[in-house]
Amino acid sequence: MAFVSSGYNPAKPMENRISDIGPRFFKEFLPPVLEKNYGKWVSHEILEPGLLVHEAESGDKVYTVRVGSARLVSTEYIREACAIAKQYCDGYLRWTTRNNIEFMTPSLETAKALKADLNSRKFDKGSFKFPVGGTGASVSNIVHTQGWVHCHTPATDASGTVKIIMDELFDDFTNMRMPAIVRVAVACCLNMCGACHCSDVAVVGYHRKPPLIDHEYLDNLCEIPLAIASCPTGALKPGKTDLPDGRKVNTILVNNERCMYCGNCYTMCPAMPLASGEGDGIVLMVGGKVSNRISMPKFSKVVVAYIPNEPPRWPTLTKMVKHIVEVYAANAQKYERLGEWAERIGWEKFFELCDLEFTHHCIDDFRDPAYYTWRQSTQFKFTKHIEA
Amino acid sequence: MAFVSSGYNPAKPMENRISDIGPRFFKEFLPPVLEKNYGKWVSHEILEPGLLVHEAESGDKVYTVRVGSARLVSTEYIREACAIAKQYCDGYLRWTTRNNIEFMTPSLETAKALKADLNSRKFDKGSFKFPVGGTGASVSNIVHTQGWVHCHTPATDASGTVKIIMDELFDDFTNMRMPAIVRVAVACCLNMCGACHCSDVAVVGYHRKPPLIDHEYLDNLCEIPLAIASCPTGALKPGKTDLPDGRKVNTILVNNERCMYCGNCYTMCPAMPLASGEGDGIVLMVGGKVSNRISMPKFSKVVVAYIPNEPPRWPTLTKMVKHIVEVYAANAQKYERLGEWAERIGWEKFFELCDLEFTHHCIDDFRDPAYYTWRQSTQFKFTKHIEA
Amino acid sequence: MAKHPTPLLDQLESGPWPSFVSDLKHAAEVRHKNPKGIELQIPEDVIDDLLGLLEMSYTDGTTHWKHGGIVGVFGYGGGVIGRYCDQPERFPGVAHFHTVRVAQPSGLFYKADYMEELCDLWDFRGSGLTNMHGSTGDIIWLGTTTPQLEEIFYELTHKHNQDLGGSGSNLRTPACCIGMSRCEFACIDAQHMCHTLTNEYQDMLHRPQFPYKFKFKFDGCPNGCVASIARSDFSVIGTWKDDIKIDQAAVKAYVGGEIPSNGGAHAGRDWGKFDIQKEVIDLCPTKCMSYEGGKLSIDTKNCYRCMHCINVMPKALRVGDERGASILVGAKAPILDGAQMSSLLVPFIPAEDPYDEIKEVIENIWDWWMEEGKNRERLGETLKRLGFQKVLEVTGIPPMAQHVKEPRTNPYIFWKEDEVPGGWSRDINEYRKLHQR
Amino acid sequence: MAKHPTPLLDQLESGPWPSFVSDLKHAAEVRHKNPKGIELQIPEDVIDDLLGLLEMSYTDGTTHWKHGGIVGVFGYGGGVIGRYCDQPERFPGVAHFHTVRVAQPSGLFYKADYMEELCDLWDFRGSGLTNMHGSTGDIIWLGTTTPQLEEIFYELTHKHNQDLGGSGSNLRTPACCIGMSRCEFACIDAQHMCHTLTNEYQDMLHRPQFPYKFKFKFDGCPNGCVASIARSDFSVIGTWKDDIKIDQAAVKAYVGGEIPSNGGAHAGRDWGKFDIQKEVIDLCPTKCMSYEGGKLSIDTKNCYRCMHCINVMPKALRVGDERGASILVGAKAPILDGAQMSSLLVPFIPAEDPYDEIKEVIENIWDWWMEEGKNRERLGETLKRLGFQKVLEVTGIPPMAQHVKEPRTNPYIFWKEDEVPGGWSRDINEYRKLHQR
Ligand code: SRM
Ligand code: SRM
Ligand code: SRM
Ligand code: SRM
Ligand code: SF4
Ligand code: SF4
Ligand code: SF4
Ligand code: SF4
Ligand code: SF4
Ligand code: SF4
Ligand code: SF4
Ligand code: SF4
Repeated sequence: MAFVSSGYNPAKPMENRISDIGPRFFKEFLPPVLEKNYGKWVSHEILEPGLLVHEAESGDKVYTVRVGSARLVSTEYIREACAIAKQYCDGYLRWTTRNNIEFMTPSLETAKALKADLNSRKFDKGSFKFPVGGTGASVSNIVHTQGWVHCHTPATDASGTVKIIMDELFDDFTNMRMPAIVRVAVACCLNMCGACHCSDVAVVGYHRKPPLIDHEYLDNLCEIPLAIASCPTGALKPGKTDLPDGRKVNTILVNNERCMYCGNCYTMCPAMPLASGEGDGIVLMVGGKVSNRISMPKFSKVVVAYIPNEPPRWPTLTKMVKHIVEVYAANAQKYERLGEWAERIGWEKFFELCDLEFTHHCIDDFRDPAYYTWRQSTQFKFTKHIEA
Repeated sequence: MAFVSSGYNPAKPMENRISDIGPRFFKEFLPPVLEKNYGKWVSHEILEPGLLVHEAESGDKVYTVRVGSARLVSTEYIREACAIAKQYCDGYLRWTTRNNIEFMTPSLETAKALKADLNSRKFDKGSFKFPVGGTGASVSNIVHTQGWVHCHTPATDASGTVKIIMDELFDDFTNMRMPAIVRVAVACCLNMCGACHCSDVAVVGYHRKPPLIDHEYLDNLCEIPLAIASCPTGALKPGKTDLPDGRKVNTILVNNERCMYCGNCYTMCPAMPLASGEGDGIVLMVGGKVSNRISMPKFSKVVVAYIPNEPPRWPTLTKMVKHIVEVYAANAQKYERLGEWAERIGWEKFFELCDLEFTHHCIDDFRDPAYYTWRQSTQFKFTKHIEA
Repeated sequence: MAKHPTPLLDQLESGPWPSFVSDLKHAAEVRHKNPKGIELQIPEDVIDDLLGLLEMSYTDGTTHWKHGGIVGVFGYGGGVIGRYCDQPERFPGVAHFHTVRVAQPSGLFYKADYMEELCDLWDFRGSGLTNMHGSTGDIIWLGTTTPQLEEIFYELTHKHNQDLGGSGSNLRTPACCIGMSRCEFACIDAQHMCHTLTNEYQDMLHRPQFPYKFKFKFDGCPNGCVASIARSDFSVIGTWKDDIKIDQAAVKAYVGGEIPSNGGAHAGRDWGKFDIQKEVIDLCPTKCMSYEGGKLSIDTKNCYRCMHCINVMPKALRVGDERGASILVGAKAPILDGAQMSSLLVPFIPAEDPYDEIKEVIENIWDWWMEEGKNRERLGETLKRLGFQKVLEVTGIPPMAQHVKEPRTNPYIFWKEDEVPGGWSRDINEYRKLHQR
Repeated sequence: MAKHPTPLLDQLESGPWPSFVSDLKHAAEVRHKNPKGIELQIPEDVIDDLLGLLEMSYTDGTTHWKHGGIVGVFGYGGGVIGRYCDQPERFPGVAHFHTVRVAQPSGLFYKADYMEELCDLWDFRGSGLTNMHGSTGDIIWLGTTTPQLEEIFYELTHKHNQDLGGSGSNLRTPACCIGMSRCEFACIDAQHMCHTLTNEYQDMLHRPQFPYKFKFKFDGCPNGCVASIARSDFSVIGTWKDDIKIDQAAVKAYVGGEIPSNGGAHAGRDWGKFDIQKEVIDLCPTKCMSYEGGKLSIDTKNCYRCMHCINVMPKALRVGDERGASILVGAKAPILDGAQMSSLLVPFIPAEDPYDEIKEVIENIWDWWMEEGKNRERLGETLKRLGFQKVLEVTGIPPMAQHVKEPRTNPYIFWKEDEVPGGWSRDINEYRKLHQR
C-alpha cells in the first residue's frame, strides 16, 4: 500500500521536531474517584479473588477487578479491554506491574457485573480473555520477556512457557489458598529481562554450548578485542584459522572448558551464536522475593539445573513447577514465602520434600562468593540424599 | 660453657637415627580414673567456677580444677605445676585447648584443698600463678600467638596484650555471669595464628603502612618474581632504582594505593618490612564463634578499625574490650553468644549500644563477597548514627 | 486458511490462560479483513509471518531473529530496538520487525480513548502487536519497518503528546508502583516522583552518555510492588521514622475475627482462627511488638518497618507520619558478575516535590559513575569494583552501620595516606638504625 | 640487678592475671643461680636478653626479630622455626633464638615426671622458655641456638621416645579435644583417631610434599572444643544419626529446678527459674522439639544435632548411639584470600579404628591437591579456585543438598561435554542452513 507521511520531512529532520516531552502526565488518566482521594486512602480488602475494595478518608470506595492477560496482546485485544472500560468504568483502565489489567468503579454492583462479564469472554478455542484473579495469596501473572517472538539471544520461548505454566497453575490464579503470594517469572536468557533473580519461581532459558564461531565473517562483523574483553571467564583469545577455501583469517578461539554459555560474547559479536536446539533449555530457580516483609529480599536459587525445551507445552517444566508449588502449599506456614519456607526447613529438606535430585550443578562455583553458599557447619538434616 | 654431646654424630647424621616416632601415646598419661572410664562418661557439672565434676557409667567421679596460665611459661613454672600435680593428683595434669591447666582428682575434698592452694600461689609482684576459673559462662583464657617475643611479622605484642586484657576481665574469668561463653583471641598479625577469625572478641595486630623497600639489598635477598606474585592485590611490580651511591639496581615498586598492608610480600622477601611504630596497631573484631550450638559458626567482624599500640598496658584497647563485654553481658539473653546477640539486635544497634563510631573502614571492600555484607533491604533501625 | 500451518502453536490455544496464539490469529484475520480500510504501512502478512517464524522456532528450538541492528529516530540514542529475521524469504512480513518503546504514564493508568488512539496509530504503521507492558515499564510496540520509525515518532509527539522510552546506555524509562493513586501504604508520592524525574532527566533518557544502562524505580513502601530493589540501579522506596499508628479497637476486631486478616488475602483456605501472637507478634523480624491485656504495643526504635504487621491488619495499623524515602543503589540482572539487589545508600531522605535532595544524590552518583565506570559496567558493578566507600564519598554521605548487614569479616582495610601518622614515605636508613639487616 | 632495665615490662607485673614478666624474671634469676649446676648449652643471659629486646619493642613499637632463617634437623622439613634478633650486639643471648616444636600427646595430658624430664632437657639445651601450647597444639620451646637442634632431637628421640611436630609445607601436628577421656558428649574417639592418624602420616608431617601447610583437627562433637572447623584443612567432628536419648524423669528434674541448667555453667548470675520452653524448645534452631504434658519429644529427622538441648540438660539428654563423624574441609586464616571455615564434605562416615574410610578421604584429597594446588595455596583456596565439585569428584562423594547452605543463586553452570547431547563440536554450515547471516 501507499506510503502515508505523518508530516515528517526526512530532508529536514529537525523541522518542527518535538522531542523530550516524556510520557503523558498520569493524572490525566486517573479515574475521578482516585484523583479525588489521591494520597488519602486508608484501607483495602479483597472481597473475592480478583475483586478488591479500597476505602478513602472521605469514605469513598473504589472497587477494582483484576484480570490476567497474556501481555503479548494485539490492538484488537486492547480495544476490547477499552470497550469494557467504557462500558463499566467511565473509560478508565490500568495495567499492573505484573501485566494484569485492572478495571475500577465506585460501585460494587458494577464491579460484580463486570467480573461476571470478564469471566465470560473467551477466545474461540476456549481460553479466557480476561480471567479474574491474581489477588492476595495467589499465583499472579508471570513477569516475562520476549523469547522467540522478538529477541536474538533467547534459549527458550517466553510467551509459550508463560501460557503453559499459567494453564497449569490457573486454579491458583483465581483462588487464594497459597501460604503467601507466589511470584513466577520467565526470562528467556541469562540477561534475565524478567528480573527472575528475585522470584518465588524463576524459569530461565539458557544455553549449554559454547559459542559456535562463524570464522568466515567474524573479522568483518566484530571488533575482536571488544568481544574477547566481554567474556567474564576469559574463555576467549584471538587467533587465526584456515577457511575451507584456503584463506587465513583472524578470528576468536574459544576455550570450551572455561565457557559458561553466558552469551556475553554474542551480545558483542553476531558471529558467535550460542543457540542450539539440543543444548538449550531451562534452569529452574526458586525461593527469591522482593518485598521487605518479614525477611529481607532474597535471590532465587537453582534447584533444577536443566529442563529440556519441549515446545509447544513443555510437559516436564510444567510438571515440576506445579509439583513444587503444591509441595510448598502443603507445607509452608501462613505468610511464609517459598524461600522463607525452604530456609526454615533447610534446603536439603526442600529437595527431599519436592523429590528433586540434587546435582553438582546446584553447587555454586562462580567466583569467590560461592564459598559462602557451602555449608560451614555440622548442622544438617539427614535426608534420603545421604543414603544415596 | 662446654658443649655436651647428646650422642649425635654430626659426621654421620643417620647413625642410630630415630625418626618418625610421633608423639607419646596419650593413654600413658591418663589419670587412672580417666583411663578406667574412657568413653564411659555420662554427665558433668560445674560445682563452682573452675571446679568441674564428671561422672561415669561406673559411678566413678573425677573432679577437675582449671587454672589460668600465661602460656608463655618457664620451666620453673611448669615444674611448680608438676609439683602440685604430684601433691594432689598422683602426678597427672593436662592443658586445655585454650592454655589453661587442669588438675584432676577423684576426691572432692582434695579438689577443694587444691583449689585453695592454687589460688594462694602468687608471683612476687602479686599476680596469681594459678588462678582458678575459666569454666562455664565465663571469659576463658586467651588463645594467642608470639608477638614481639618471637615472631618477625607482628604488628603488636601478644603476651602483653593478653596480660592486660585478662587483668581487665579477670573477674569474669573467675565468675560465670556471662550470657554464654566468651572466647577472646589475640593474633599479632593478619596471619592470625590465633585463629581469631571465629572468636567472640578478636584482637588482631596489623600494619597500616605499605612495605618499606630496602632497594640496596632486595635483589640479593629475594626472588623478585615470587615476591611480586605473592601480593594479593597486585600492588607490586618490578622496577629499577638508583641508589644514593649511583648504582642502578633491580627492585620492586609498590603502588601504595593498592596496598592493604597484609604483609604477604614480607613473608616472601625480607627486604620489604612493614613494621612501623606509628602505623601499627590493633583491629578489634567481635562476634565470631566456632561451636555449632544453636547457630552455625560465625566469623568475627571488624568493629574498631584501629586502636593504637600503647604498650605496656594498652589502655584504649582494654577499655574498649571491657566496655563491649559489659554491654554484651547487660543486654544479651541467656545462652546467646556475642555474635548471636549482635545479629539479633542488628549491627547498627550493636554500634549504638556499645557507643562505637562506625567508620568507612568497617564496610567490606575486599573482593566480590563484600557485596553480600552491604544491606540489600529497607529493613534497618534508626539509631543515632542516622542523625549524624 | 492460515498462511503458514502452525500445528505446534495451535496447541497453545487450549487451556484456560489467555492464549496469545488465539489472539494473534484473530488479529491477523482482522488485519486481512481490514474493516476500517486502513492504508496499512507495513506488510498485511506481518502477523501471519510472525506466527510462521515462531512455528519454526517451536520446531527447531532456536530463535530466528538476527543479532541486533542499529535503527532509531534522529537525535535519540534509544527507544527503538532493531530486529530482522533470519528467514526473510519465507517470512517477508517480518523481514524488519523493530520494536518501539513508548513511554508509559506513571502507574500505568490510561483513558480508553487515548489507548484507542495509540492502537489506531499502531495498526496503521505497525503490526498491531504489543506488550502491555515491557519489563522495564514501557508500552512495547512489536514489529515495524525502518521507514516507519520517524513517522511513528512524529505522530506520537505531534498528535499524542507522547514520547518514546529508553534503551541503550541511557537512563531507562523510570517506573513506579500505583502508590498514592489507590494504596493506603504509600509513604511517598511514587507516581509523581517518577513522572517528575523522568521529565527532569529527558536528556539522559534519550541521549547515551552513560557507561551502560541506568534504571530508576519508585516503590511507595517496603512491600516493593514495582520490585525496585531487584531491578533498578537507583531504587527509591518509601518509609517512615515515627510510630506506626495503632487503632486499638480495630486490633481487637482482628483478634476477635471480625475483620479478615491481611485484607482477606488468605481467604482461599481455612487457616483457622486469627492468632495475633503467632501471626503477627512472633513473625515480627525484630520481635519489637507485644500484645498484652488487649493492647498492642510497638517499640518503634527497634522496628524494621517491614510492613508485616500493617499488611496483616491494614485497618488497625497505619504507617507513621514522618515519611520519606530510603535510597538503595546498584540492582541488576546476572550479566556479567552475578545479579545484585540494590544496597542501602540513604536510610532516610525527604521526598517532597521538587525532590531536590534526591536529585542531588542522583547527580553526584552520575558524575562519578560517568567518570569512573567502565564501558558496559552497571553502577552495581562499579560499586563492587571500587568499593561502597566510594559512593559514600562522592555523595557526601557519612558511613553508617545501616549501610551494612554486618561489618567486614576480613581485616584487609585500606587507609588513606592522611589517616596514618607519617604517611607512606619512610626512610629505610632510619628503619635500619633500629633494625639491622 | 637485672641486666637490662625494663621499666615498661615491669608494668606488666601488676594485675591479677599470671604475669609472664614475673615468671621470666624469676626464671632468669634461677638460671643465673643455677642451683642444679647445669652445664648450660646456650647463653646464661638468654632470658635477660629476651627481656631487654622485648623492652626495646615495647619502646619503639616494632619487633626486633629478623625475617625467618632456615634451620632444622637432618631429614625433616619442619619442627624448627629459625629466629635471629636484629640487635645481636646488644642482646647476644638471643642472637639465635630458634623455636623447637615438640609433638604433644593427644588431649594434652601429661605425667609430671615426664614433663619434668622435658624441662630438664630444655633448661640444659635451651632457654627454658616455652609455650604450653602453641596454637596448633605443639609444645613450643622458645629459644635455642643452631648447634643445639640436632642434640635436642637426638635426646628427644633416644631418651624420651618423643618426636618433633610440624612446620613448613607439611602436615601440621594434628590436635583434638579431650574427647572420651573425660567428656560425655564424645561421639568419636577423637584422641585415638588423632594419635593414629598422626602416626600413620609421619612422613607427611616431617617431609614437605604439599603445596602448603595442611592441618587435621578432631572434635568429639559439634561443640567444637578444639575449634577444628575454624582452623584445620581437614576437620573431623563427631556426630550421630539416630534419636537423642531422653531420660524423661531427668527432664522433669530440670523443669522442677532440681538440676542446674547447662551443667551449672550459668551459676554466676540469677537468670530466674529454668524455663524449658524459652531456654530449650524455642532456641532449638530447627524447632523440632516439643514439651507437652511433661514429656519432651524430638523429631529426629529435623534435628540439626546442634548440641544445644544436650548442653542445657546433660543429665537428661544423651547423644544417639549410631555414631560417626562429619568431615569438613578447607579452614584457614585470612592470608591470602580471606579466612575460611571448613565446608561440609562428608555428612556422616564411620569412625572406628583403623579409620580406613577416613584415610581414604584424606588420601584422595591429598593426591588431588598435590597435583592441582598451586604453591602456597591452602586446600580451601584450591577449593575456591577450582570449585567444590572437584573435591566431590576426586573423593567419589555424590553431591548432596547437605553440601550447601543454599543452592547457587547464579545460573552460570558449567556442563561437561558429555552431559550435553551433541557435545561442543558443531558445524557452522549446518547452523547457517537454518539461520541466515
Ligand atoms: C497492583 C500492584 C501494584 C501496581 O502498581 O500495579 C500491587 C498492589 C497491591 N499490593 Fe503488591 N502489588 C503489585 C505488585 C507487587 C510486587 C511486584 C511483583 O510481584 O513483581 C510485589 C513484590 C513481590 C515479591 O516480594 O516478590 C508486591 C508485594 C506486595 C506485598 C508483600 C507480600 C509478601 O508476602 O511478601 C504486599 C502486602 C500483602 O500482600 O499483604 C502487597 C500489597 C499490595 C496491596 C494490598 C496494596 C494496597 O493496599 O493496595 C495491593 C493489592 C494486592 C493484592 O493484589 O493482593 N504487595 N506487590 C501490583 C499487582 C501485581 C499483579 O498484578 O499481580
Ligand atoms: C523488552 C524487554 C523484555 C520484555 O519482553 O519486556 C527487554 C529486552 C531486551 N533486553 Fe532487557 N529487556 C527488558 C527489561 C529488562 C529488565 C527488567 C527491568 O528493566 O526492570 C532487565 C533486568 C534489570 C536490569 O536492568 O538489570 C533487563 C536486563 C537486560 C540485560 C542484562 C543487563 C545487566 O546489566 O545484567 C541485557 C543485556 C545487555 O544489556 O547487554 C538486556 C538486553 C536486552 C535486549 C536489548 C537484548 C540484547 O542483548 O541486546 C533485549 C531486546 C529484546 C527485543 O528484541 O526486543 N536486558 N532487561 C524489556 C524492556 C521493555 C521495556 O522497555 O519496558
Ligand atoms: C607458633 C605459632 C603461634 C603461637 O604462638 O602459637 C605460629 C607461628 C607462626 N606462624 Fe602460624 N603459628 C601457629 C599456629 C597457627 C594457626 C592456628 C592453628 O594451627 O590452629 C594458624 C591459623 C590456622 C591456619 O592454619 O590457617 C596459623 C596461621 C598462619 C599463617 C596463615 C596461613 C594461611 O593460610 O592463612 C601463616 C603465614 C604463612 O604460612 O605464610 C603463619 C606463619 C607463622 C610463622 C611461621 C611466621 C611466618 O610468617 O613465617 C610464625 C612463626 C612464629 C615464630 O617465630 O615462632 N601462621 N598459624 C603456632 C604454631 C604452634 C604450634 O605448632 O603449635
Ligand atoms: C577443656 C576443653 C576441651 C579440651 O580438650 O581442652 C573443653 C571442655 C568442655 N567443653 Fe568446650 N572445652 C574447651 C574448649 C572449647 C572451645 C574451643 C575454644 O574456645 O577455643 C569451644 C568452641 C568455642 C566457640 O564456639 O567459639 C568450646 C565450646 C563448647 C560448648 C559450646 C558453647 C557455646 O555456647 O557455643 C560447650 C557446651 C556448653 O558450654 O554447654 C562445651 C562444653 C564443654 C564441656 C562441658 C564438655 C564436657 O561435658 O566435659 C567441658 C567443660 C566446659 C566448661 O569448662 O564449662 N564446649 N569449648 C576446652 C577448655 C578450654 C578452656 O580452657 O577454656
Ligand atoms: S531475557 Fe534474554 S532473550 Fe529474553 S528478552 Fe531479555 S535479552 Fe532477550
Ligand atoms: S558464552 Fe560467555 S563464557 Fe562463553 S565464551 Fe561467550 S562470553 Fe565467554
Ligand atoms: S600471628 Fe603473625 S606475628 Fe603473630 S605469631 Fe602468627 S605469624 Fe607471627
Ligand atoms: S603488604 Fe600485601 S598488599 Fe601490600 S604490597 Fe605487600 S603483599 Fe601487596
Ligand atoms: S509498594 Fe507499597 S505503596 Fe506501592 S502499591 Fe505496593 S503496597 Fe502500595
Ligand atoms: S513493621 Fe515489621 S518490624 Fe515493624 S513492628 Fe511491624 S512486623 Fe515488626
Ligand atoms: S568437642 Fe564435644 S566431645 Fe570434645 S570435649 Fe568438647 S564437648 Fe566434649
Ligand atoms: S540438638 Fe539442637 S537441633 Fe537437635 S533437638 Fe537439640 S536443640 Fe534441636
